[in-house]
Formats: sequence, C-alpha cells, structure tokens
Amino acid sequence: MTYLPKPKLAHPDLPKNALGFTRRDYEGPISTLCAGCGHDSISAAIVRACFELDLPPHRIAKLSGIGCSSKTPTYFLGNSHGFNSVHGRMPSVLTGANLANRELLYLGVSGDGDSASIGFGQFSHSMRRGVNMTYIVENNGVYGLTKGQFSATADRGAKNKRGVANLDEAIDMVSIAIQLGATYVARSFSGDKDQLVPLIKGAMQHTGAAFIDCISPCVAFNNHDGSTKSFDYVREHNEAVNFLDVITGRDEITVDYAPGTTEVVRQHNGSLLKLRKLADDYEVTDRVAAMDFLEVRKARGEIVTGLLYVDPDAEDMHGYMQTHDTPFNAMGDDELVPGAAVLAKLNASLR
Amino acid sequence: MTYLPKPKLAHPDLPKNALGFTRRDYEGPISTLCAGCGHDSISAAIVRACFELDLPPHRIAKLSGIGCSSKTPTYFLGNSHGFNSVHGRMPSVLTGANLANRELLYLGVSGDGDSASIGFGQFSHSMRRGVNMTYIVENNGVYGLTKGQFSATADRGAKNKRGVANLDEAIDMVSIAIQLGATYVARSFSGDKDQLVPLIKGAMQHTGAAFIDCISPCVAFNNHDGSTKSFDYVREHNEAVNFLDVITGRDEITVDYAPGTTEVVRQHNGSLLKLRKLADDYEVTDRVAAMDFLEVRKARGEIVTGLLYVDPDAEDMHGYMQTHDTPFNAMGDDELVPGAAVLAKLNASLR
Amino acid sequence: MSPQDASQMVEAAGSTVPPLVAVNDFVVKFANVNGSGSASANQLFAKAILRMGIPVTPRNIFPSNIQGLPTWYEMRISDRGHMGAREGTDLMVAMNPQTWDEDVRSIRPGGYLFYDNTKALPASKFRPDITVVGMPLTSFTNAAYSVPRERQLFKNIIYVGALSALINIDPKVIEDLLAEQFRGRDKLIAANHKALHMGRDYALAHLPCPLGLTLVPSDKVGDRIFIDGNTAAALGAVYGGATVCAWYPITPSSSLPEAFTRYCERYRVDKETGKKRFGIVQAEDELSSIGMVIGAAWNGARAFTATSGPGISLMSEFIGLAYFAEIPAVIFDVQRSGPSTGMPTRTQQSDITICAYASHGDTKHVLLIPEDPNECFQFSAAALDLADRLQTPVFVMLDLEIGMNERLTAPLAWDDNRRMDRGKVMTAEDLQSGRAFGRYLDVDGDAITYRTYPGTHPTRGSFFTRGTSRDEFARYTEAGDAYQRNMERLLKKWDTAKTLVPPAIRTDAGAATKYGVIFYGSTSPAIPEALEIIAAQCDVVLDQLRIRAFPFGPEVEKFIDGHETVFVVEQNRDAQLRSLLINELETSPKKLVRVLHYNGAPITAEFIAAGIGAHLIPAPLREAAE
Amino acid sequence: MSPQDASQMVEAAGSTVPPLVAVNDFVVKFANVNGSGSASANQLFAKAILRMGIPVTPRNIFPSNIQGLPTWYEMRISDRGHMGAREGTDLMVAMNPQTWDEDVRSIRPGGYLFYDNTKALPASKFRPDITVVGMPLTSFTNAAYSVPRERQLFKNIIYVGALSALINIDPKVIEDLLAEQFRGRDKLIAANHKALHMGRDYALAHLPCPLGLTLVPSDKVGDRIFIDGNTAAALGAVYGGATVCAWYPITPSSSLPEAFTRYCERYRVDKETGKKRFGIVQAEDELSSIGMVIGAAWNGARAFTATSGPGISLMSEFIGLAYFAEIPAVIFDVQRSGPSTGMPTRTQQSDITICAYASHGDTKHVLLIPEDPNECFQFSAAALDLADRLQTPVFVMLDLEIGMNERLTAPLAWDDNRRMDRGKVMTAEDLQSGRAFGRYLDVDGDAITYRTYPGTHPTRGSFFTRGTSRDEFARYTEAGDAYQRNMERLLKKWDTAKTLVPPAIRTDAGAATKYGVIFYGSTSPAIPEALEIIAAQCDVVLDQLRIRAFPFGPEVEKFIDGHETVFVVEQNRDAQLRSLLINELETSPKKLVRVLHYNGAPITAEFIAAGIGAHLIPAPLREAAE
Ligand SMILES: Cc1ncc(C[n+]2csc(CCOP(=O)(O)OP(=O)(O)O)c2C)c(N)n1
Ligand SMILES: Cc1ncc(C[n+]2csc(CCOP(=O)(O)OP(=O)(O)O)c2C)c(N)n1
Ligand code: SF4
Ligand code: SF4
Ligand SMILES: [Mg+2]
Ligand SMILES: [Mg+2]
Repeated sequence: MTYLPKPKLAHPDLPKNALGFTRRDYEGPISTLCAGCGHDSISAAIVRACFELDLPPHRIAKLSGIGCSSKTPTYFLGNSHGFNSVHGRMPSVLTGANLANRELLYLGVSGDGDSASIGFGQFSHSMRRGVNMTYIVENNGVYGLTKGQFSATADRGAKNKRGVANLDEAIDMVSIAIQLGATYVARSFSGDKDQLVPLIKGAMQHTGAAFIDCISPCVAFNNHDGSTKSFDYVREHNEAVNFLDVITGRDEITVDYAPGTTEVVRQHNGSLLKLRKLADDYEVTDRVAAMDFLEVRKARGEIVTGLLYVDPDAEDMHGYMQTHDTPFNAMGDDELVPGAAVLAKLNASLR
Repeated sequence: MTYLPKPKLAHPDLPKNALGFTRRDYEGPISTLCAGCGHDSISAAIVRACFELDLPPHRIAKLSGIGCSSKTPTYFLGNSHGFNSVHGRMPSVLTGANLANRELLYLGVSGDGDSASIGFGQFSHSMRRGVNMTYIVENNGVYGLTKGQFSATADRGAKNKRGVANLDEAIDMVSIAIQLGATYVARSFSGDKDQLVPLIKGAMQHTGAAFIDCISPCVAFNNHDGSTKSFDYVREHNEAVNFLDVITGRDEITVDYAPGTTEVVRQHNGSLLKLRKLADDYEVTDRVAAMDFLEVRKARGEIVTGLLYVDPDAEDMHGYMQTHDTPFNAMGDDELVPGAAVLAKLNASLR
Repeated sequence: MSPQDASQMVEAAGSTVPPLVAVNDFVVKFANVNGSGSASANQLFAKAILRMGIPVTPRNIFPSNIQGLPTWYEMRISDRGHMGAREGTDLMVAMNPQTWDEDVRSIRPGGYLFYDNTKALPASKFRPDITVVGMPLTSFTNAAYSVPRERQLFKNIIYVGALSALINIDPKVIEDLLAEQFRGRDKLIAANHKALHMGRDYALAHLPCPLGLTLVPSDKVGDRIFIDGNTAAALGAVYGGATVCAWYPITPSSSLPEAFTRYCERYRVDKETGKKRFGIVQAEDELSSIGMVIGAAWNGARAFTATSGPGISLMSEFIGLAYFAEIPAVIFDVQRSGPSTGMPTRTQQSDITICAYASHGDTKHVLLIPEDPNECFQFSAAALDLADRLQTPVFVMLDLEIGMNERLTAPLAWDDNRRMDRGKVMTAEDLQSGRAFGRYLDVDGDAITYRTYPGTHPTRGSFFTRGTSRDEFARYTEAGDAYQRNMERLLKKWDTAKTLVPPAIRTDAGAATKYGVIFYGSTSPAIPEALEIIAAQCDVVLDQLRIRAFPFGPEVEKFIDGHETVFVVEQNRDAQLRSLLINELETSPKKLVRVLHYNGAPITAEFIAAGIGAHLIPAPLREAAE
Repeated sequence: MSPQDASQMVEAAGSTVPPLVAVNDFVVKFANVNGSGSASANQLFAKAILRMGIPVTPRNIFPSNIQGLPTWYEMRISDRGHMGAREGTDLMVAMNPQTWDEDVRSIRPGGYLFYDNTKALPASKFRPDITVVGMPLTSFTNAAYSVPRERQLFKNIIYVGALSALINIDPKVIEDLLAEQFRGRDKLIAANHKALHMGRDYALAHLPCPLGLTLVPSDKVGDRIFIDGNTAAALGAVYGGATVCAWYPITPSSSLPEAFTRYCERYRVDKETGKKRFGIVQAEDELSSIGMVIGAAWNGARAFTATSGPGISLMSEFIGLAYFAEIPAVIFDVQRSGPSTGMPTRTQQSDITICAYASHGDTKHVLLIPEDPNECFQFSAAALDLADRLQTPVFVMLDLEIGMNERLTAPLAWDDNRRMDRGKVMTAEDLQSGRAFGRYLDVDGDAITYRTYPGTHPTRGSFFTRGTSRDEFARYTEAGDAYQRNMERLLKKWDTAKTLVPPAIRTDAGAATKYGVIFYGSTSPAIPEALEIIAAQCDVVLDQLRIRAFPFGPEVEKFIDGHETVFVVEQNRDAQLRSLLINELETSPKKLVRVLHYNGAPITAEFIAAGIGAHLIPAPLREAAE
C-alpha cells in the first residue's frame, strides 16, 4: 500500500502565521494509525506548535526509530526531511545529523519500546551529550506495532489485555532524563493538547537536550481496565505542576505577569517560558528538588505532568565541542583540506 | 601468553572457614593487571568475602564483560565456573544463567565502560528484572584496556592524562540502579577494604538485584591530578553514610546492638545487616529519601559511600516468575516432555 | 455495459470467455481491511472446506500496520493437493473499496467477483470477462442488526453464509465449527448460526447458486492437521525440553514464543504448587535475548530465541561468541523480506548468508530448514538436541510463509522412548571417578569436547569460558599454534555436523534425466506442481533434491555431480543458498542455474516452471510453443 | 658447556654452524615486558637504521594487556627491500625472563643472542649453535643511576648504545634522533646521549664488536616516509574532507580516530575564533557510532567510523539500513584475529565475508583494501568520495599489521586541484529551476539517484528516508513490483561501482606462465620475496594480481581466465576472498587454490612459497629437492 495523500483543499481563509504558512503547510499525508490512537493527537500538537512558532517547515528535521509512534513523522511536516531509522537507534542518527548541520531544528519522535527497551542506552547517552533537540517519547506502555507486548515503561503489576501482569519495574523516562543531564524535561498527555502544545513549543525553543514524555494511550492494545496507560487511568492520576505559555519575540510585550502564581523563565536564546504554577512548592529550575518531587509523587501513584525541569542557561553539544558556526555540510575543500604544501611538511617530519 | 599459575604453597596453619577451606581455595591464578590497579583490591575483597561467608566456591558463577575489570574473574575463585563474555553484555548472560539454575550464586563483574557506556541498556534492564545477583562495577572512569579514553562515568570537566576535559554528563550508577529497582545498592572504594568486604558479603546474602559501584582507580590512565577517580581525589571526597557488618547464622548471638547509632536490617532470607550509622539522618530502607540524599550530596561534590539502599523483603526474578524450585538444568524428560498421548489430543484439536 | 449476470457468457477482448468451471480446484481471495474482524470469518471458511475433506491452503497477506490498511486472505483449494501459491484469483470476495481496482484486476478471465452492491458502482469499475455477483451486504446487515459492533461482526458471517451457498459448502460443517468455537456460549452460537443462514438464504434466493466453482466432499485431507509453522515450532521446543526462552517481539516471529508461552502454561506448570518448569523472558532487545540464551545454555538449560532478520543482525557478535566458545544456542529465524526493515510482513528466504556465516572472523553455523509445520515441530526439537550435541548455535530457518500461515501437515508425532540428547557433559560422578577433563580437548576424535555445568563438583571440572583464544584446558593463551589448533578442530567439528544434520531428501523423476532441481523451505509445496507443468509444457523431467540443512551432507554433492544442470530455486535476490553450495562443495557455478523469486509474495509453481523452462527450451522454440 | 664466545664457531647437532654473516639483511627482535618503556628505545633503533638509508620493517607484537606481559619488537632489515615478516630471528635481544626459552628457541642456527648477564643463567638455558653476547645491563645501569625511574629509562638507551656498536649503527644518527625527540629539553638530550655512549663504550670495550651481522649506510630508503596505516588513513580522512567522526575504542583501530583528532586539532581549528571544523564523538558503543555516521552523512556531512570485527558485527543492522536507504558511510575495519574477541592484538584478514555481505537480507558492500600506509591515505580519501558518489557504505579494510605498525611507504601526495566528489546532490537552485526530483528515480541510467540535503528548499526536494520499501519518489509502499524494481536497481548500482573502485593491479612474470597468484592487503610485501623463493626452488614464475577492491572489475575475471591455476593467498581460515571470487565471478572453484595463514602472526614469504610450492612440485620430487 502506498500512503494516502491528504486531500489538499484550498481554504483561502485559513489563518496564516508570520511566514505566511497555514496550518496545512505543517501537515503531512493522512495517518494510517488506528482511529483514536494517542499518537495522532501528538502529531496534531506538533503541527500546531510549529505553526504557532512560525518555523519554516523545511528547517526542521524529523527523525524516529521503529514503531507506531515512530511512523508518525510521515504524517506531519510533509515539507520536512524525515528519517525513519532502525528500532531504538534514532538518538544516534539524530546526534549525527545534528553534528552535520547545527542550524536545523531536530525533532526526535520515538516510542516507549523504542526508547526505554531496545533504545535505552542511546536515549540515555543522547541526554548526557546535550544534543540540541526536541525528543518526544509517545508513551503507551506497550509495543503497539508488534501487537501489544509490554514495554519497559509498563508499570509493575499493570495488566495486559489478556489480564497477565507485568513483572518488571517500570522505567520512568523523565526521572532518567533529568538524572542524565537533559536540560528541558516535561511530561504530558496526548489527551491534553492545551498542555502539550506549549510544552513542545518550549522544547523547540530550548537550546540543549529537551525531552518530553508524552503518555499516549494505545487504543488497540492498552486502553483497558488494569492498564496504567489508558485514557481513563491517566486522566484520573494526572497531576500537573504547572501550565506553560511560550512567549515568542512578537508576543512578549503583551504578556501580563500575574505575580505569585506565575514564574517567567528567560532562556539563554531569549525565549521566555511563562509558567502558571499549579503546585506552588514546585521550583522548575531546581534539578535536585525536581527529582525528589517526582519520586515522592510517583510513590503516591500520581502521574506528574507539566514542565518538570529546565536549565535556562544550558549549553548544547556544539557549545561543549566549540564547533564552527558554519554547518559542516556547507564546508568546502578550501575550509577542510590542508593542501599539498602541508602534506610535504608532514612527509618531511616522517623520515 | 598462557596465564601464570599462582604458586600454591602449602600453609598448613592458614585459617580455615566452616567448610574447611582456606583463603587460598578462593583465590585464582596471579593477576596480570598493572601493579597497583584498584581492580586487584576488589578481587581480594571478593576472595575474603566468600571465604568469610563460608561459600562453597563451586556454587558461585562469576561472569563478566570485556575490559581490565572484566578480566578479574580469572584471578579469583579458581574453582568456580567463569564466563568472560562480550563487551557490555554480561547482564544478559548472567540473567540467562540465573534462569537456568536458581541455586547458584551469581557474581557479575564489570567495568564502567562495560556497564555505563556500551552496556548501559543491559545493566539497567537487569536491575529492573530483579535478577538475583551481586553486580559489581569496578569504576575507574576510563576504558583501561583500550588505554584510557573516558567512560560514561567520567565527570564532566574531569581531565584525562593529556589534560583534555570530558564534555559529557557523568552517569551515576547508584542513582540509576535505585531508580530502576535494584534492591541492594552500595558504593565503595577499592582502597577501603574494610568498607568493601562487608558490602560484598551483604550483597551476596541479598535476594534480588544487588549492585555495588566500587570506585577503583586506574593507575595507568586515571590517577593524575584533574581526575575525579584518582586515589587521592576519592579519599578526599569520600563520605560514608554507614558502616556495614554482615551477620551470618553462626555469629548472630554474639552481636551487640549499640542503640541509636546502629540499625539492624533483617533480610528476607534471614541474614542480618548491622549498620553503624555515620550520617545519622540516613534511612537506608527509604528509597525516595536515599535518592534525594544522593543527589543533594552529589551536588555538593561528595562521593557518598556505604550501603545506600536496601529493600530487605525484595523478591527476585524467579519469585516474580514463580519458577519451580528445581533448577531447569536438572530437569529431565519426564518433567519436561508432555509425551505422545498429549500430542495425539493436540492433533485431534487441530483438524 | 453493466455488471454481468452469473448465468451468461462473459466477454474478453472481443472474444467470449466461458465462466470458469472447477470442482475442488480454485483460488478464493478475500480483500478486507486490517483490524475489521474479518480474519476469523475467513479462517472459518477455510476450516469448513477442510472439514469437507478438501485440501485448502490459506495465505494471509497483511500490512505492517495494526488497523485500517488493506489485508487479503487467499485460499488455494486443491483436491490434487497443490499447496503452493498460485497466480490469479478465481473467486474474489472484494470487501475493501481501497483496493478495488487492483483486486478486480487480479481475477482470472472467466473468474468471479463477489462484492457488496449496497452502494452502486459505475460500470467502468468492472470487467466484461468476469462474472459479477453483487449482494447488498451492508444494507442487508444494517437492516438485521442495530448495534454497530454486531453489524461489523455478523456482516462477516453473513458473507460466509452467502458464499457457502455459492460454492456449495456444507452449512452443517460451518454450524459445527461455530459451535466448537463458542462452546458454552449458546446464545452466541445461535446468533452466529442465524447470521450464517441469513446470508445463505439470501444467496439461495437471489444469487446464481452455485457458481461454476464448486466443492464436493472429498477424502484428500486424511489425518493431516491444520497448524502454522510458528506454533508447531513452539510445540517442538516444548517437546524438545527447552526451559528457557528469551525473545524480543518482531514480525513474523513473535507468535512462536507466544505459542511457547501458551503451551508451557498448559503443560509445564506443576499442578500442586503452581510453579513453572520454564522461564520466559521478554528481553529488552535481541542482544539481550541471545545473551540470555547463551547464559542459560552455558549453565545447562535448553534455551532458544526467535527473531527475524534485524534481530539476527543485532545478535551477530554474540553468535560469534557462541561459535568460538562452543555454547549451544537455538535461534529461530522467521525470515521476512529484507534488507533493513524491508517489507516486514512479506516473505523471503534472504537470511541464509547471514545465518550461515554470522559474526566477524571465520565462523560457520548449522542451519535446519523445515518445509512445513510438521518439520518445524521436528526440527525444533532436533535443533535443541543438535545444539547440545555440537555445542554450537543452531538456526531453524522458517519464513513468514510457513511461520504465520496455517498449513495442512502430517500429524505431529512423538516417540515416548526418545530422550533428550544433552551431548557430552561430564557429571560429578565422572569427575569424582578421576576422568580427565579438558574443556577443549578432543578425546573422542569427533572434535566435540566435554563440558561441565557450573556448580558440578567442588574441586574438579570448573573452567573459564571466554571469547578469546585459549588452550585445550580453557586457559587463556595468545599462542598462535594453540589458536590454530582450536580453529582447525572447529572445522573438524563442522565435518561431524555433516553426519548429524537432517540429510537432503532426493526424489527422482523415475526416468533418467540430466536435469536436477534443488530447493528448500517454503518453496517446497510449489515444486511438484511446477514439475508437472514443465513435464507437460517442455516434456522434460527433473530429479529433485530438497535441502534440509547446512552443512550439506555427501548426498548433496552426489546429486549435483549426477546432473548436468541443476536449478537452484530460492526466494531471495542474491542466490544465497547457491553461494553456499559452490562455496562449501567446490561445485562449478556454471552448472547451478539460479531461479530467484523475491518480491515478497510466496513463490508459485508457474514462476518456477517459467524460470526453469526458459533454460530447457531455446527461445524461438518457446515462442512457437506458446 | 658454557655460553659461546662470539668469535668461535658454534655447534649444532654434532656439526659446526658458522655464525651468521650478513650485511643490511637480517632480523633483530627485542623481547620486552609490556609497559616497561622499551617501545620508544626500540623505535629509536629502527629509525636510526632508516636514517642510514637501510630499509627496515618493524613489527610490534603485544599482548591484550596494559602492563607486565611479554611484548616483542621485531625488525626486518633488508637492503633488498623485503618488507614482509620473516621466520626466525638472527639477533635476539632477550630482555624478558618470562619468555626466555621461547625467545632462545626462535633464533636461527648461527644466530646471536644479546642478553643481560647480571644474573648468571645455567648453561642449559642456552643453545650451542648460537653466539651469545652477555652484558651486565642491570648492574651496569644500577651503578650509573640511583633513581628507579632513570634506571628503567636509561637501561633501554644503554642497550641501544651497546647494540649500535655490535652491528655498526652510526652513533651520530642516534644522537640526532634523540636531539629531535627531546628538542628544547637540552638536559634530557645530554643525559640520553650520555647513556647511549655508556652502552656503546662498554660494548666496544668488552663485547665482540661487530658481530657477523652489520649495517653499512645505504640509499635504499629514498624519499619514503615512515608511518603506520591508521595514522595515514586518519590523514586521508582529513584530506578527504571528513568532518564527522564517531567511534568507539577498540584495538587495533583506536589509533585511527585518535590520529584524526590530533590532525584536526592541528589543521582544522579556526585560527581567529578557536572554533572547530570537525565534530568527533566518542560514542557509547558501535551501534551508536555507526548511527551517528549515518545521521551525519544523511545530513550532508562526510562522516566515518573506525572499528574492528566485533564492532562490525554490532553495526550489521545499521549497515543494512545504509545499503537499502542509500546513505553514504565510511567504515574503517582494522582487522584482528577472530572470531569473537579472538586474539585482539594479532592480525588477520578475516572480516572479508562479514563486510562484503553485512546485514540480513540481500546486501553487498564496497570494500577498499589498501596494502600499505600510502594506500591507507589514498583509499581513505577515495572512500569518502566513493561513499558520496555511490550513496552506500564503503569499507576500508586495514588490519593490525598495516594499521598499527610503522612502514616505509611512498610519501603522501595531494593534488591541490582535486575537489571532493559529493556525488549527486540537488541544490536549492536545481530545485528552484524546476528540475524533477525523485529520490530513488534513476534518471542517468547508472542506477545512482539524486538526493537533497535536509533543509535545502522551502517547498521542494524534501523526502522521507526509511529502511522499509518505497517507490521511486520515496513514498512508502508494500507493492512487490516497486520493491523488486528497487532491488534490481541496487544490483545495477553494484555494476556501476565496479567501474569506480580502484582496479586490481597486475604484475606479470615476464615469461609466459599458467600460474597466477591473487593476494591483497598486508600480504602484499611478502609476495615478491615468496615468488623469488619459488622461482629459485621450483623454477616456476607466477603472474600476480593484487586485489584492491570489491566488487571486482573485469581485470580480475580476465586474470583468472588467463591462468590454469590461481593461488589465492589470504590471512584467514575460510578463504574468504576466494569465496567472493567464485561467488561474484562464477569462477570454477577448482582452479583457485587456497593458501591460508591464520595463526595471528603476519604471513611470511616462506609460508607462501611453501604453500604454493606444494602444488607446483609433486611430493616425491619435492622431497628429493630438499
Ligand atoms: C531490531 C528490531 N527488533 C524488533 C523489531 C520489531 N518492532 C517493531 S516496532 C516494535 C515496538 C515498538 O514499540 P514502541 O516503540 O513502544 O512503539 P508503539 O508501536 O507502541 O508506538 C518492535 C519490537 C524491529 N523492527 N527491529
Ligand atoms: C564490541 C566491542 N567494542 C569495543 C571493544 C574494545 N574494548 C575492550 S575493553 C573496553 C573498555 C573497557 O572499559 P571498562 O569496562 O571501564 O574496563 P576497564 O578496562 O576500565 O576496567 C573496550 C572499549 C570490545 N572488546 N568489544
Ligand atoms: S496499535 Fe496502538 S499505538 Fe499502534 S496505531 Fe493502533 S492504537 Fe496506536
Ligand atoms: S590499565 Fe588501568 S584498569 Fe587496566 S589493569 Fe592497568 S591500572 Fe588497572
Ligand atoms: Mg509503545
Ligand atoms: Mg573502566
């Protein structure tokens, strides 16, 4: 089956962003996922975030591994280059791509099987390196594409469709990401687009490794009673610590800072994150406190969502490496090849 | 080079343990590591721990990956079966071995490159599964065997021998182990055998995944100024939270519980862990508090050592799986093969 | 022109084509939407035909997707017993508008199209040379049921009912099958029976029953059973005494460990304590699953994993360790179309090379290649024995075609006197008695050495296992001569393997011939039919050799030597088995002619016949004959 | 019997053996302890001989260990220019008691043993048929130095001094080398000069200088340089325009990315800003390093990784992705002895099969096989061009022997007019101009299709890269025909590759001969010498073909066709390149005779001559000749 092109109806009255693009320009062909799959909501959120941020679609590179979640980059940002790589290895491919051209925006999309099971090593190491990217795990606790086996984010004791309980301890991706040095870490829920869209926008405005664990129920295999990743379960246990508003250049002036309950974080690159606090003891830039908060609430059975940690002054891999501003893929012979004279000297030194 | 057999001098007056073995019976051939390598001290600590626990050497299986650290199983417990597998994959091999025969004791020995770099996925997943084992990482922050490149436990900013600084965030193995469900987690230092030996004994008495991060300086490549894994640096920054005494059956009666500063933890299988508290606010069975403590102290630049967390009532993988008491490798046709009659019925159902 | 009525002649390219007429010999294909619940109705249909004693071979063609994309269920009905795929469809049951054009195109001239005519379609959507049978399925079902779920479910049963009337399936057989399926849920049985007869009655009343394609009860099924290869292999692992299974999900292999789990839960749980005589771990990836298998086998348990191509690639390093350190390991590779992710829901035989030589350095591995579910069962148990006997990895090479499709196959058989062959293992008694032990010392001359399980004896028999070079007593060494001795012994062990693997099966043509054909695995059912076609069209007979294992025994060399030209039929692009033949047997490549099929669909007799035929008849003659 | 004095005849098996006499043609071997600092003294020794204009080929034989185990440094000195390894040692410098016996055994009859006689050894430790030269090195050094570190360091220089007197190395040359080495640290220079002369003076006074083995200045070195293959390959990557290197340490490849790092720091840092024109990542493992290379190359940077066998195994899955999705990637495989961890510090050519066919499914990969450091440099840059041109992984197959040993090699050359060949890349202008773009559409007929770098154009030229099947416009499809078209195009691209890789180099014997020899890589230097031996012993000449790449060009087929018997000389057990030859060229295996060396030591001319000779002279004749 070749993919289904989405009917491109001309809607002359569709709103346009600062670049003159409509939301359609950020969409892709029609999704072939199951009707109701959480992943499609995340795709829609990505489309909205990119539209609202006025990003030129072709300056975004979207990369993924293998899985239903990893298929989604086909279904959004049709004018962006995409790379559906191999299972669990998107992080290394993205890291390499990022090395080659530091100017594009990198969006990594993955699943919980892709990132927490087979890909846990690569996921972890990409966080440590501070690769400048937005890394979204579309977390449903199962392997959707291979028909519903537990993944490593399934909670111990959670039941599959046939009622069999999971035996292994769950991996909590946000805690691990914070532990390993990610500098923008959030959790959200595919069913809550109002929360999710700004979190994606904030991540795309962040310099450094930004990670979003987005719980995204699998309606085919993990949306039953006994699952801890079903729509109902997540809605019931969701505890948002804050609500984010991303303020891009042109909005800035109009922002109204309600004192006390609102915190404004200015990121290194000038973007502003306006946070409406829902848990008032939550200090989003305090790494140690954030980790403790998460562990305490997890022990209580809460699914904490929102922007969980941000280091507004983070460096990224290129910063650490002190790479040149020109993307490598734009460098020519003159910049790269030392030439025959240098070689002659070298030869001389080797006799 | 064939390995060097250790001269087996007859010392009729060497002390014997309850099984009638001397410490020599727990040793192996002479180590071929660099003189002064921390790893050799850990081997010696393992020998002492096994001797003192009166373990029959052949009931221990010792497994490792690849690296100087992973070579060490050759140099201790010469009467045990050993398996020097492939780089970073000891955890899966050990898990499989453990599945096959739940009656042996499993000792996994690895390096920081082996477990935190290439093997981070397997390390993590073996913790989640609660494999009943003692997993020791001989942590020197570098790849010794390949001549001193940084490993994933090297601290950001730490310098190598040529003065080049490490760019990536360090992986803190104990925090990750606790995060992922290990039920006995300790950190120690190869230079402090008094602390290390009881920690190994406690781990070997523990049912479930026991992990010891043992800092073990590499004298050849990571013992200089600027290193954060040198003997001097570790000695200076070492903050022990407690001192462990493992009480086996026959000692039990003689123990003297000094109230207040001492805590006694009774493990599931009857063994007793007596802890002399050095940090008096430290609660060794409180997982969330332990993680917080570690993060706070890490932020201060301290290297916290001691028994960091224990769940005395932990289950192991076999417990979760409800496997039979008889080891699989001892089961015969009668126990395993359903037979022709069953097959005939099955055939009938398939028409 | 309007859709054809079933009773009249149909037209093609000016000339009239008579509607196909066949009894117990045609191909029915259902075009459905993935996840629409059609699978069980289709299976019911196939099983009913089987119960009538007529051999039927179904094939499920599904997308790499969970819901909403096209899926087909194709059934070859053949009293003559031809079980290979066949090109073209005789009766198309077109239930998926998405693939309508392609589906209509695939009908053979004179064939039949059954479809839902609730919504009218323009005439251009049909073909003049086929018989079109329309039934207002949707409106009919919607009229009968109001709950959406019921509409969805019973629509499928209704069309089964209608078809039963169209091609003469005995409704009693279907009723029985439904009753078995829903045993104990009488209301459900009644509801299904009702739907079945609603469809059937409609057809009898309004459709041209029967079509030219009909079924009559037969006796060609015999005592054969209906099972897929993955399930049979899983059973073989239970019978073979496997206790440890470590796996990672991947299509088309996942159903093998899943079936193993089911059967273990059924046969291996201690009745009194509820404790399990098996350990199954869904690992975090394939590197881990093969590592667990190797660890378990090292420690004396029988262990296996199942995977597909990408998993084999990932396991390569570990497979080399098991080869060099001589640790048993059984790996089921249920092959799909490569390279890379390729076409994960399509079949191929393209992992032959990687499995035969997996890993860096000089390595060679044993492959067993079953042709059908019965052999999947046999070879699965045999692989566990062989791995222990040879102390090396053993691959069982299935493919999607036999792994995931149910097949008529000989009933599974087990000899209760059979005992696991655990190979050369020294026990505590052996060691105690003072028997010398050198882990890599060849004392028997077959290059297979003794091992001990860890923990056997307090002071004797322990050894150190490693992937580095060592001497006969498992002591580390970098001495070139010790290394080379060991590598040469491994080659000698390879010779021993040749005497232990299942030999190739030769079937001679009866008449003398200079032509031979070599094939293996899921190609097998298409061969007899292909040779019939060749005999008919070219008047040439061929001797056959079905390869069942690698390394090849002397019978393979003999077969090749005994023929002037040998066709090697494979389902891959690069003639991978042929490479093994010329590589390992030093055969002249010139005499081995490639017949290669690799578009992901199962190979057909027609394809093979054309491929071979092209070499038998010179081109001009061939054209004349056509 | 006591150790022999150097001036008298030596005895062997009853008869006397004259001490060896040779000028500029012998083998010196140093037996040391790993980590004892001997390496730099040994290198000094080799370099001094080179500076005298005499070709010398050193080989470092070291353990898989950091400190304390035996290590050897072997030097073949050959005015005739023979650079292959040679069996037996003429002058053994035995500094390691651990390996004494083995070292003494390896001396050729009539050879010389230089040792430290501070501690007396029993006569049984010596051989009657060699000349023994003892010097009380330890006591002598200890008397001169009191600081332990100095004792350790200068002992090495002292023995170099002594040896310089024994075999006539010009001390001025050594002095100059020391001065260069410690440039700017005058005190150190003086101290080293002093130690050198102490050793030299002792030898002149007390030892039988010179021995029968002597050096005289020569002019055979020419303008050649002295460099190891890994370093040369790293330089090639700098010149080839590689900007991204992702790697994971593994012997014997680590020194390649480490050298790349050094050269980049030297040549690629922006003088003004300190910013870097390269990105080097030490990845967490090989799966990650190849993933980064693929990601970077997909995004338009030139990228490479370096590894050895185990790394290739781990990279297999990704390599298949790069093949199928057509992404450039350069992989240096510095081969070591397999399988598994094998002998990680020994050489072999045993990753040929895995690299040629890496990954599951039908795949084939381009290999470049350099013979020496100069070709390492050339092929490294060429690989980067080829990978871009062919859009596929390209392997550069080094081995430990050329990768980690310094070799005399032609000076590195670069044409300043040369430009990187970035292959078929559509630019924003191309797209803007309306040029049609189909990522997998073969518009030029060479089966190579156009790509775009991500981010090129706002609305045109974007495409989706995947490891699954797709059509010419990179759209996902499960259609068998689109899949097959693509797989066939990849085969056609393989044919294009044959026209682009470095052709095999043929050297004819001069006289007509029915014999040919095929070889590659580090076997190269041993071949001329082997053929000299064969010509002398068997009176047979052979034509030579040095393979430099896979796939093979027509010249390879022609060479094989033109000879009755072709010997294929390889350093592996399973005749891996020979398999490629019969596989890809459809050559009859019968005419390709294996000559295989695989004990981890570099292959020698004697071995090759014996292997080939065995087939040239019938056995009885051969015995008579001996
Ligand atoms: C190496 C490899 N192993 C296994 C698979 C099979 N496989 C495809 S998707 C998948 C799991 C995907 O799970 P997840 O990442 O959670 O994605 P989801 O489908 O749930 O969105 C697996 C195991 C594969 N493609 N490659
Ligand atoms: C697949 C693979 N990659 C790389 C190597 C090379 N290698 C051997 S040991 C080692 C690092 C060991 O580091 P660590 O585990 O920290 O052990 P240490 O030597 O420091 O004790 C590496 C990279 C290998 N053996 N296998
Ligand atoms: S199977 Fe689950 S994850 Fe996959 S598309 Fe369907 S609902 Fe989504
Ligand atoms: S290199 Fe380092 S880790 Fe290895 S043996 Fe020497 S000191 Fe120990
Ligand atoms: Mg998932
Ligand atoms: Mg280390």
